[in-house]
Amino acid sequence: MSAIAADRVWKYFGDYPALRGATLEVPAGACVALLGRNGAGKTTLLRILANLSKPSKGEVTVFGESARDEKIRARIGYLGHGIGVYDDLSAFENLILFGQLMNVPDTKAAANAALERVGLTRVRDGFAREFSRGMRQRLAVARAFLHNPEILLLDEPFTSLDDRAIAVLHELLRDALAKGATIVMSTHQIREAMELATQVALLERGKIVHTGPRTPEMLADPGWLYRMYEEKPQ
Amino acid sequence: MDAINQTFLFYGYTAAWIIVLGFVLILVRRGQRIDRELSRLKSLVEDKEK
Amino acid sequence: MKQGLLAALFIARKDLRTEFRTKEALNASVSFALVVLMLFSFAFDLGREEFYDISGGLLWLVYVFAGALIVNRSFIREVPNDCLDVLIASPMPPWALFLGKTIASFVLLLIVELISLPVYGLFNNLQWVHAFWPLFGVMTLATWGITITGVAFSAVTVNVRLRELMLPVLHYPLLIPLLVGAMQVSTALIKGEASDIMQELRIVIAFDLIFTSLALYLIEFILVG
Amino acid sequence: MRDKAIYILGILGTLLMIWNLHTIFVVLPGEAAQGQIGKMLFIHVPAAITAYSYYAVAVVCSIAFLVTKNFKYDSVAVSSIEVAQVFTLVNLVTGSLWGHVIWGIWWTWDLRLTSQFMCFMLYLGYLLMRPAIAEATQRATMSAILAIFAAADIPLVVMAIRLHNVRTQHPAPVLETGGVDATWWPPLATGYFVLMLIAAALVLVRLRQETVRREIDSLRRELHAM
Repeated sequence: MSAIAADRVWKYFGDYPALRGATLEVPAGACVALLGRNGAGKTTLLRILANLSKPSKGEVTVFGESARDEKIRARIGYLGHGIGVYDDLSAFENLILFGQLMNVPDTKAAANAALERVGLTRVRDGFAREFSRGMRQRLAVARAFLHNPEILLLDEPFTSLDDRAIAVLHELLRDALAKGATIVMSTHQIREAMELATQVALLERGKIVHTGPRTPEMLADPGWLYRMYEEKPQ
Repeated sequence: MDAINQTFLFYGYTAAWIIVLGFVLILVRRGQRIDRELSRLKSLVEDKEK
Repeated sequence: MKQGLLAALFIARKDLRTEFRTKEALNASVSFALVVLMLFSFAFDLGREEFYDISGGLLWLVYVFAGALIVNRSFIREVPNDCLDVLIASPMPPWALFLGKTIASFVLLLIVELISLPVYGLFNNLQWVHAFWPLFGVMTLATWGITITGVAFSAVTVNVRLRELMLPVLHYPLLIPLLVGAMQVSTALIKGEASDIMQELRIVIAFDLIFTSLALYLIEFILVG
Repeated sequence: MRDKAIYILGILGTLLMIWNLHTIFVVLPGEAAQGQIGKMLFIHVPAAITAYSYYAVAVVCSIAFLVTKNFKYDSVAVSSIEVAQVFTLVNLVTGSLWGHVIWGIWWTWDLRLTSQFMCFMLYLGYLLMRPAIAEATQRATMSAILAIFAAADIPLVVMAIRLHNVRTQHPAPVLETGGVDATWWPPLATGYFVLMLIAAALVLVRLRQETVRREIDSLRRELHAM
């Protein structure tokens, strides 16, 4: 059974189809790099997987069940464009809140452990608004990983992060993969994503035009992606 | 009395049709505006596709 | 269901905690209410009896204007950092998120009302203490109506241009039946003629019931696009 | 096809209207109690019923949009509301002129006037909000929800005003009390029919604009995606 299955998913914004029958199967334990140009529909697809948006047509299942199921949603971690933490709450309070919403059994322990993992234990009671950019991003990463999600949906995770946050995220992603988690991330920073990815999926004008394992030459030669565009026009 | 009656009856019907005609005018002008916008965008899209 | 109610309480606590820390909406709302109350005393030059006749009406005018400042903030609070996305992606059902936010706004508006009521009485030499508890009951019912519709509109307008202006334009006309009811009942209570308030109270209650169920049912369409 | 329908409806409406105006002004005598001004009825009442009819269409279509997510329903809803607003305005203005002659005042806060005015205000908010939402799906969804909220509010408005204001100058609707002379019925019914035809033509025109507008939105997105 695949961890995530999107079956001929269409998404219209008004009359404009942002997704045109995208089909994607992600086996459990895989790390998929979702590639594609701006406006190809990466964010739209990830938002549908994260249940932030409903597909107009088609179906998305996670572990064989509808993505709308509440129990399923507790197993998904999502990191979008915004950091998704409250500026007027302390780091600890932020994590406690999301722990409670995510039905984490021992929220305090989980929050402390997450702060430890991203190196924010020292500023546990500081307000997020007082944090530096990098610290805020690490807090966001801690939030997304707080409930040890089995599925991670990351929308351009490396784009706005500083070096330390990238290192932290890398480590957590590796950890999660080792524990058998499934990851889907959209990205522009091809090199960083490629190191982790086991699979690639290419979105082009709302359709998945290529899926397959990540080959070693992809890592060595960043130009392959552009050649693929040319091989499969439209 | 009847004169006032007549005048106001006339006012009433005139006002009614002026309101409807005004709406028609608004509709026509808006229609022209959005048609222009549509053709502008269409040519923009064609230019970009080339 | 139990999970959802619990999540609603978490959300309400979060909103109240951040609000008490920054006091953005609360300060604005209270000071606005005070200014309006002060203006009333300049605007009307009425005898004691006459003032009693419109006392409920004026009171609710203050409350509903102050309420706009509170409910306006409700969903806008989630806009920085895209927090709304994270909340919607969580297992909590959309109605729980909405209910939590409504509870928070309800508590805040009730606080503003309880602060302005004595000031209102003081400025206008109005006796209200004898009717405090029934008045408080009306305030609770009508304030719930104001906040449940206001927070729903706050969710509707969260992605709208000029949302701060748009919200009152949409919200106030809808509130009229509720306000008519609440104003009548409050006037009667302050004047001490509490005989015939049941009919008006029924409108307030009907408004609460209709819009609470409608909003809780429709909120999923609003939040998950 | 649609253009043809618009022309046919428009021409048919106009011809019927001229015939009806002839009946009203030339053939019919003035009303016993009110004289000539009583003939305001033939535009005042049909305008109100036409407005209600299209508000009702709009609410049904709003619900249908939420259920089906088909933009046709959204277009019909917004077009109907806009046209209904126009006829509400006609109703209010003719009523005001009528009232000025008969009651000596332009406006009174009685049940019918107030609820009609409330309808106008509630749906005015709807029309004001629409252009402020950039994304078409969201615009349609939020509009549908507003329309439903407004519709749920109207019975409460009626209830509230009925309690609040018992003194009223507005007569009970003639249609319910049967206070209309038999000869007045045909032009009244024709008046309603005429306005419904004209309103339908206007809705059709407006409907096309809504389609074009969605096309514009979609082209904008396409440009953005390029």
